Amino acid sequence: MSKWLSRSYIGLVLTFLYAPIFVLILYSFNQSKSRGHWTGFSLRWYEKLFHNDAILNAFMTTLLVAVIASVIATVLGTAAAIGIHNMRKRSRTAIMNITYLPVINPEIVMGVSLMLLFVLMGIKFGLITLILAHITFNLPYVILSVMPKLRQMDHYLFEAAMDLGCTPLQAFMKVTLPEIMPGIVTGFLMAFTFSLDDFNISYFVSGDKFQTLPILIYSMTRKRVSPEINALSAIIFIVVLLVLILVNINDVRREKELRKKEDALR
Amino acid sequence: MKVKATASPYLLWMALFIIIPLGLVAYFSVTDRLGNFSLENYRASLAYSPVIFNSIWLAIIATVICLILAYPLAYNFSRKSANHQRTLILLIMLPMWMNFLLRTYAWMTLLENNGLINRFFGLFGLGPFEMINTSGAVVLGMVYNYLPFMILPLYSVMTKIDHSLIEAAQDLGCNSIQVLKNVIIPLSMPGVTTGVTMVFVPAVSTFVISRMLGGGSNMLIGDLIEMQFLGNAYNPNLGSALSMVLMVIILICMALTNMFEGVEEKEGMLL
Amino acid sequence: MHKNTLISLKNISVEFDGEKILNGINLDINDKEFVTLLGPSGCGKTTTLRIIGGFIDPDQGDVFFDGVRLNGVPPYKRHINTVFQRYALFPHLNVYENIEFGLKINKKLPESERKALVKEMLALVNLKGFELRKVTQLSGGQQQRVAIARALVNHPRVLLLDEPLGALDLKLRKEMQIELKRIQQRLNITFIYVTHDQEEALTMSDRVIVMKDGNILQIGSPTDIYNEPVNAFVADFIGESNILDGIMHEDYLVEFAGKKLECVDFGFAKKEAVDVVIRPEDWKISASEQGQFSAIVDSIIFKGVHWEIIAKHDDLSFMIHTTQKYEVGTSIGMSVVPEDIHIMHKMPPEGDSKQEEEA
Amino acid sequence: MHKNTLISLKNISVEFDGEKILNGINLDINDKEFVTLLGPSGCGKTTTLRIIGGFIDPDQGDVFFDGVRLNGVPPYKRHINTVFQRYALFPHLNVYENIEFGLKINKKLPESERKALVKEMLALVNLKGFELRKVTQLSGGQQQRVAIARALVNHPRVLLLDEPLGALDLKLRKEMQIELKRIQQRLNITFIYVTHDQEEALTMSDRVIVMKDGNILQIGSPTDIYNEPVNAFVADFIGESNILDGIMHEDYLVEFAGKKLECVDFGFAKKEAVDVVIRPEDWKISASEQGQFSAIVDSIIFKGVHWEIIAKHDDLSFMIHTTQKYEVGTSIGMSVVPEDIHIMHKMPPEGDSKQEEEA
Amino acid sequence: TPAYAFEPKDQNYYERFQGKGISISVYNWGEYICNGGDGLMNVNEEFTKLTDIKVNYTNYATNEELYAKMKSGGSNYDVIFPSDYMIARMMKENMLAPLNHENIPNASYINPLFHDNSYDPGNVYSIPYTWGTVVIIYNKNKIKEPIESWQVLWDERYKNEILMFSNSRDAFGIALKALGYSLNSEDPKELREATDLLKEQKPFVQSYVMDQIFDKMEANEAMIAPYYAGDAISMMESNEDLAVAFPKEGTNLFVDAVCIPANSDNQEAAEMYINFLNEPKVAADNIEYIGYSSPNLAAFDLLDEEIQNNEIIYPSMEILEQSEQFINLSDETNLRMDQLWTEVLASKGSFLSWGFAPVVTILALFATKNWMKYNRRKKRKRMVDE
Ligand SMILES: Nc1ncnc2c1ncn2[C@@H]1O[C@H](COP(=O)(O)OP(=O)(O)OP(=O)(O)O)[C@@H](O)[C@H]1O
Ligand SMILES: Nc1ncnc2c1ncn2[C@@H]1O[C@H](COP(=O)(O)OP(=O)(O)OP(=O)(O)O)[C@@H](O)[C@H]1O
Ligand SMILES: [Mg+2]
Ligand SMILES: [Mg+2]
Repeated sequence: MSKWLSRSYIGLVLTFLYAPIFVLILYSFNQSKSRGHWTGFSLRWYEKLFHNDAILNAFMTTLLVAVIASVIATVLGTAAAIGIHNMRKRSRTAIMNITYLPVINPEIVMGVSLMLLFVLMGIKFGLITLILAHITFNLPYVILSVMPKLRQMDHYLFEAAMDLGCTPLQAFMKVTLPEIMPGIVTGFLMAFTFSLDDFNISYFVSGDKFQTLPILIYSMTRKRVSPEINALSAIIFIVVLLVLILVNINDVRREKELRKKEDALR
Repeated sequence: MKVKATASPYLLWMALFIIIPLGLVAYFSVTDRLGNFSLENYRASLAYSPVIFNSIWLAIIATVICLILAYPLAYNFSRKSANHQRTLILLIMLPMWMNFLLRTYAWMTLLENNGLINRFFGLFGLGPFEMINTSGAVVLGMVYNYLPFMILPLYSVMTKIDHSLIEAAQDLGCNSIQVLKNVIIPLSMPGVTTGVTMVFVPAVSTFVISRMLGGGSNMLIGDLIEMQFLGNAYNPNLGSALSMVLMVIILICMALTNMFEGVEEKEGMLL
Repeated sequence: MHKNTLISLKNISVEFDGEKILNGINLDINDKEFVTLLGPSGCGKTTTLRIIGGFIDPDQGDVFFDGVRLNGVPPYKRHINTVFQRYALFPHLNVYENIEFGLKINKKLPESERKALVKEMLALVNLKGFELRKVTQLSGGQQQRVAIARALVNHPRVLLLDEPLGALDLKLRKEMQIELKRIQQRLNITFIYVTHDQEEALTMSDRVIVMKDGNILQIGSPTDIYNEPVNAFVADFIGESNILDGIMHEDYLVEFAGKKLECVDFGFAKKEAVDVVIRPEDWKISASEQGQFSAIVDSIIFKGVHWEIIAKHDDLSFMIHTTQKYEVGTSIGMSVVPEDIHIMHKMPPEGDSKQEEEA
Repeated sequence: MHKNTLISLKNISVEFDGEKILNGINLDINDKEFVTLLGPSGCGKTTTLRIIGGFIDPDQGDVFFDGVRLNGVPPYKRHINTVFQRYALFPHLNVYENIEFGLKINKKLPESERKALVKEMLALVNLKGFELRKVTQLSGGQQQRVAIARALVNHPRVLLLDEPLGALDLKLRKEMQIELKRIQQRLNITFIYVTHDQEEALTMSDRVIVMKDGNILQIGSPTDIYNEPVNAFVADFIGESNILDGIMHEDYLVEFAGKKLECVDFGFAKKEAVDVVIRPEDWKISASEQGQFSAIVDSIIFKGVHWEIIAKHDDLSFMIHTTQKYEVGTSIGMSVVPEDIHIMHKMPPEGDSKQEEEA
Repeated sequence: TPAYAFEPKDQNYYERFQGKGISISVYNWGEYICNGGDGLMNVNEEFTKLTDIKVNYTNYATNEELYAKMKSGGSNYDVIFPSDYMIARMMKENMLAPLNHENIPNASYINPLFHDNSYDPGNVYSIPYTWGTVVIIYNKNKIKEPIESWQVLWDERYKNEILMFSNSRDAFGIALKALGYSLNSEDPKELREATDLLKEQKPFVQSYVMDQIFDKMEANEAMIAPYYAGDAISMMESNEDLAVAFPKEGTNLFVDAVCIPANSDNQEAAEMYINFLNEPKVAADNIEYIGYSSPNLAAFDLLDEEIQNNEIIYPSMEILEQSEQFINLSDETNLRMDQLWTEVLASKGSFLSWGFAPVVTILALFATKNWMKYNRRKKRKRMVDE
């Protein structure tokens, strides 16, 4: 009974989260440009999507910025987390509080402040500023994800590796890194997700040559958002979903194989 | 081998891209258009206090709803098998990969008087219910967009609660409600704090949601700030002052909620 | 004593994932008794305890408490408290608040009375002055004591302790053993104690229940169990033993290691194959030719109180405890008096029941 | 043996946060020896080991290995491997990969040879068939063995073991003690072993080093240490003891518990206040009037091999181990032969050195 | 689609920059240039093909965004498309470069009507790109009576069926017009009146929107709304019940024009781009895609007759003469208008007044609770210490 209750609750919340997405996908097959008005099934928006350079370019830019920014943020943030972890408690607390600033700082303020900074420094808006800004707001998420893994890690592991012949660098690569990997992956995923969807900050620091998908979508709001964007979103959604499913299936299969191998050894 | 130096690029980065820019905003907020010192902007911000209170009010409602929705869900997740947990969490994160504007647009399609929901109720002869263009719709938009930020930290704290603690509480005489009150809630407090922050902050400063779902008549402080930087008047100084006000409000709210358990370690409450 | 039964388990069976974890356990526990469940890891000790505590409902059988059937009564309604295997202290509360927890939940005691009770407990477990410590800042032994105080402050009629000393080091464990026994005697309540350390079981208990694979092998006082183990498994588990294959020729006559010897056991089938158990300290060493057996010292280890000798006789190894040192390679004679030869029925071969199931 | 010195610590001192942790330790360890550092928690055992392993540089003093000064040489350049206090197995690697780790790092061995070496180690520690297990899925004893195999596969000249058996239960600990000793003898390398379990130290070691508060109190073979402890602390730490205040009237005559008795010790100052140490098993019990002391049985506990009696004589409590049972309240006589009366100089009162520093 | 056949008059002109590796940055409204398909050309692509000049094409959503972006100084745009009043503002602030009309021969196609406009007399800084009027679009099934005046947007009968501009300039323009004032009024009294009028309208307004008008009108979510004429046509195509009316008070005639920012590094190439946009066929395709009205006469000639004769897109001179263009307002007025607009939007009353009290109460409760808890802890500490 309570199991049934909990399941239907989860179902309800998931419905709440996915209902708009299904609407969005549904209307990507709509004949007309209208969002709320179903006139018939068609694939024309998919076809048009592949001829729309603006959208495709914006999509590529978005991906590029998200990948570069989240990778750099992950590297920088992981290094930072390690450094901070090794600090004394007081300086650690101080730095973590500042790290928390971008999280509690409204995005629009951050966008504006970065815009002011770049102008002051004389950096032209473009890919570079976009990436710099994205790294900046991604860093805290990486650090906040990696820190606890470092704290949970048995610090003797590092010594054990040195004991077995690793130089400090080798010990880091072969032991510390794999140990905190789940935290790093989480941090990267968070950073990537935030990057993909950021409008407020990107808006203020994007320049004349590159714009991200959210900005393009926002710019359409005088005329109206083209269903080609819906088509693109539908494709992204399906691809991500498939990847997730495949990864999951693969994991389960690998576990099963391992168990089988083990039984054979015994 | 305590290496601290690896943090230095980050520290430099923070100084350059977080501290200095915030300093710039603070500087702008106390100057006028000509660059002279002036507190006029803050005085002008005062005129907008109804908008500011409206923002806080709506953000609080949205945060509370998120908390109420997310809490049982996160608890539920945390008691499932590891495989299930991972799948469910990815399911929660997946919608965030879709564009935020598009998802909000889709809500319009759902909520409109002739929208899908009303049409659905129409089948049973109910409605139409007036849902769009109300502050309720704005709150819904906030809840929808920021719910994952509440679920994830709650979940991550709750997976760390040892089941034996729950048994210990039962053993000491707690029924399920008392277990919840005396063990689970206090232990999940850090997650609540993080979740509240992660929801309240963007909710109080959003402008897209209010514009799209609120029919434009539920102005929030985010709209105000956006208007100063991207509006007719183009008044970055006032915008900066409003931003500072917003930040102070957020800091105060955070301070209030954080007092629950003194200074909590905030790390790692995200996932 | 039996009129005094407080807890009764009648024919309790439990399955997890289709595997039998408990096989029809029957057990009476008396009021104010210190009972220990002893057995190797995975034998079902914790499961038995959890049934008494109410955390698991048995698939079959009944639990009685003071004559009342308890099945289905939730843990918080039983007059039983538990000290958990890893303490399960509440990390968000300090020492004082942890101990106070149960009092605040159950009774509408005034704050002052609560305080008096907690203080009393703190004194009992020697933790005065630690009230405001975070429990995460305590050493293992201190955490242990908080867990005990937290359980005892509710004045349960029964305290369940699941390997409470498992995580402590030797010295501390010895101290805590004495302290626990002292506490039980002072409060005069029933302790049900789980351990897989036989010395602990012998030292502390009024009665020991030896379990294996979900079955109870033997119930008895420490001396009963040590001196009259029902089979070789119990004998081995309860103390270091030499276990030898033997044949019972007739009452009072057993053959093992190639010798027929007199013994005090009887009532076995003719020519029954039996286990012969002899404690290492029961061997007497003499000159080579004077012993019942002759053997060569294969190794000798200093153990403080005694030396431990492994001696070889033909292909058999014997363990002998003696206070005298012998050089490796010396020939010695070994004797044992009839009273120290323990004869036991062979246990059914391991996994028998499983094979039957599969067949 | 001294020509054979492998590791030498000369006057090693270490401070943490202004607190002296090691106070000028001098220590020679011979090749192929099994040496144990024994002492209470916090006495500096781990610190000593970490200096040998190269994880800490001493503030003063030198470490020599085979005559070469080692100070400043990083851990990965020493022919020393360590089994850590909590194993420190790599959780992201399986059993096989954990053991293989050191081989992969150091040498350009071909895969096939690596595999052979790992298999050999797996056999040595009895873990065949566990290659693909996650280390987190192993029991404590199994993890223990993986940690040993992981260290040994590199063929170190010295293996450091930091309380390797601390987390295991009694039965397992006994088994592993035997196994470790067997491994050391088979590989014929130096083991430096840390424990605070005296029985473990006595059982396994060639030499035992007893430490306290950053100082070495005594170095010697297990029998030396057990039978000739240099002071009451060592005596008490090495085995249960009765420690009594006494006065040495003259050579061979000591007074304690109100009686003057003959003893075998000499060379003390006249009327020197001394500690008198008597092992519980050295008391002989007789009829009340026949003993040197008369006492009343205050409590008796069954310990399996023996009974432990606490007997009261005036205000003094004596611990006696005996194989016979006495009822509580019985009057008994107690005697001890002169050889079993150990006389020791009183230790300087605790904290003396600190007081001097402060002054 | 077949390769687009396009024959410019002067091929040589377009080949000047070939092989020079030049690129220009074009900053335009979203969905405001023809990007191919349906037999139309992909303008940017064709331009690059023809001239070998690469086009970096990005988008903005409002004039103010464009302004803010330029003002911030972080980017160098070469071609922008501001509207009338914004052109005037940018001119005043020296943000635009004067055009070299010699480089834009196709400017001669521009309707002389657009030469002398109020924002940029003589088109020194701008070449008109599109133009249009603000009209009233309504559902003729639901509103049977003829619509003549802006007053219809204040009609109580259409409560909750009215949509209104969510940008202040357009909204105030309508209110001022409805009051009979100029939509460029800077008179505080008139602005005040307009504000009150807008406040009066608020209870009847379903929502303040921009592009959502499309969907709402097409799906019959609302009955009546002011919007741009060209977009009205596109709505009418999806929903046959819709009709358009020109209010008698006159309306706004807006012009979006192409300009070159003063800090452009590639003025000549930018002018070439502007010239290209005015190639008749290009302008025709663009206008077909956008749906607004074209100032380019040659392009007009290429349009379908049906469109040429469409009174909504190309209204009569009479209507045009009645309509007014936005001009730049003083900073002071802009500021005032923003404040007044905030007043309008935030005036939903009830919610705020009763919202204030609970917010304060809740915060106060939190504070006291925490304070009490803190105190209790301190007290207990003292107790335990005893
Ligand atoms: N919740 C469960 N689900 C499945 N199997 C379980 C569960 N709890 C216990 N078991 C299994 O039941 C058996 C007995 O477990 P139990 O915990 O009672 O053993 P134990 O005697 O307490 O052992 P230990 O000394 O290791 O604590 C074990 O084989 C264990 O794997
Ligand atoms: N990194 C450190 N910083 C400060 N103090 C330390 C550090 N490492 C050890 N100590 C202190 O040094 C003393 C000796 O520690 P050490 O670990 O050598 O003790 P030990 O004999 O191994 O004890 P145990 O049996 O508990 O492992 C302790 O008081 C400990 O608190
Ligand atoms: Mg157990
Ligand atoms: Mg140690």
